[in-house]
Amino acid sequence: MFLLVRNPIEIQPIIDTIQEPEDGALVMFEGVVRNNANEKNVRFLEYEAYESMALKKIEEIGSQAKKDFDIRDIAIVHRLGHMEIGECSIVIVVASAHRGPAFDACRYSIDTIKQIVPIWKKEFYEDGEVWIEGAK
Amino acid sequence: MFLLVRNPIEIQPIIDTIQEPEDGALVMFEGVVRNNANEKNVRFLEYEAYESMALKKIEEIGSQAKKDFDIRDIAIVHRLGHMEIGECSIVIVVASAHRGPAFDACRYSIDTIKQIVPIWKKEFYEDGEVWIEGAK
Amino acid sequence: MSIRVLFFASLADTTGMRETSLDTAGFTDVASVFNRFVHEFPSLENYRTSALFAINSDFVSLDTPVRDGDEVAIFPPVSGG
Amino acid sequence: MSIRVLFFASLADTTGMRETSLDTAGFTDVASVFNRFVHEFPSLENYRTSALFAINSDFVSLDTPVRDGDEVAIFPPVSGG
Repeated sequence: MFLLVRNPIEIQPIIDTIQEPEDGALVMFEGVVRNNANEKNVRFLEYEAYESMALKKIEEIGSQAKKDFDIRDIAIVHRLGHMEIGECSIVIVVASAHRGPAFDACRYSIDTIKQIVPIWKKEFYEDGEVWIEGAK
Repeated sequence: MFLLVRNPIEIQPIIDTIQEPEDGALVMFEGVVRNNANEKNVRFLEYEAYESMALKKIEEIGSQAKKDFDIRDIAIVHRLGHMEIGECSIVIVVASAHRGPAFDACRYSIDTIKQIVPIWKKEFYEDGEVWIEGAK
Repeated sequence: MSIRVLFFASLADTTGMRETSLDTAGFTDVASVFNRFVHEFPSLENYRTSALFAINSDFVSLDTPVRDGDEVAIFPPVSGG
Repeated sequence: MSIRVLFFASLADTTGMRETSLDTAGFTDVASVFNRFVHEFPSLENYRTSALFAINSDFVSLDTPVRDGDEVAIFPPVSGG
């Protein structure tokens, strides 16, 4: 399950979609909009994507995670557009029999997404706005 | 937020309880009841605890995680009693500004819980039942 | 002048009890308490090296002294999470 | 006989466009396409070493050939997640 969406992401429906009876562990990541960055107060964010390539790269990362780690399935949902503080920009859910590979696959996936998926974040402050370039 | 409960655990209310505007990452773990173990079909599980000590140890693990990793908060909720396949026995939610320490703290917490918290799992099969002793 | 003794999981099954009280007299350390129950339930001996022991919710070893009023817990390796 | 060129994020701001078409003639590789826009928007030069390039949704380098019908994307380092 790999999606780009423009509405708020809820984690439980994603879990319900991918969880199977043979799974013993779910490891999940949520990226959420922080109220500060680079020592400035952030008012809100906007995410823009090269959508066709972003979805393709997310699918490739998910497939690679399934190849490299002993997991059963992975879901990655990234939101685009305007997001308020505290809202979720990305959810990753990894399902597997055991927790070790699930942690590793989740970590690999978010790290790689932040490196190669063509999505950009614009931070809006009290006194202006800045495109963020490059991952942290 | 450290709890032992006897009803189904929902992850979103736990997230809502601990998330704050300065958080940029949530890393979460759910342990779920698998339909198989040791090459047998599992029908359901029961978890028993030395409750006062279990809660104390869970609190100690949460405090240690906050000391050892740069996270803002951690919630650990363990369910006790009868659980069906696919139901969640434990939820851990770690909230922090950045994802690295959140992954590390979540992994540390579940690994340590499985080593030292006095809770035991009994697996019920088609042909009998077995107390599981020791962590995997 | 007594101590409370708790058993859990398979050890509650082995002893047929989850909780009991002992008069403190004659018990010096955790081992002396454990031996008292091994005497009554010989198969408990199998757990001597694997069982975990706690006094008042903290892990202890077999040579830890027991004192009047202590809650001594004896249980198998844990399997929660 | 044309290629489509896409810009994103700060590079869409710099060029004032998100998408344009070029006649294929005269463009041999990604660098030749990039240079065409540097000529029109000199500040793009600052992105020569940091910008990422893709053809038809796969990452490529400046010396990758461009072909008729290609979708060439030029964008800054990503910051999603």
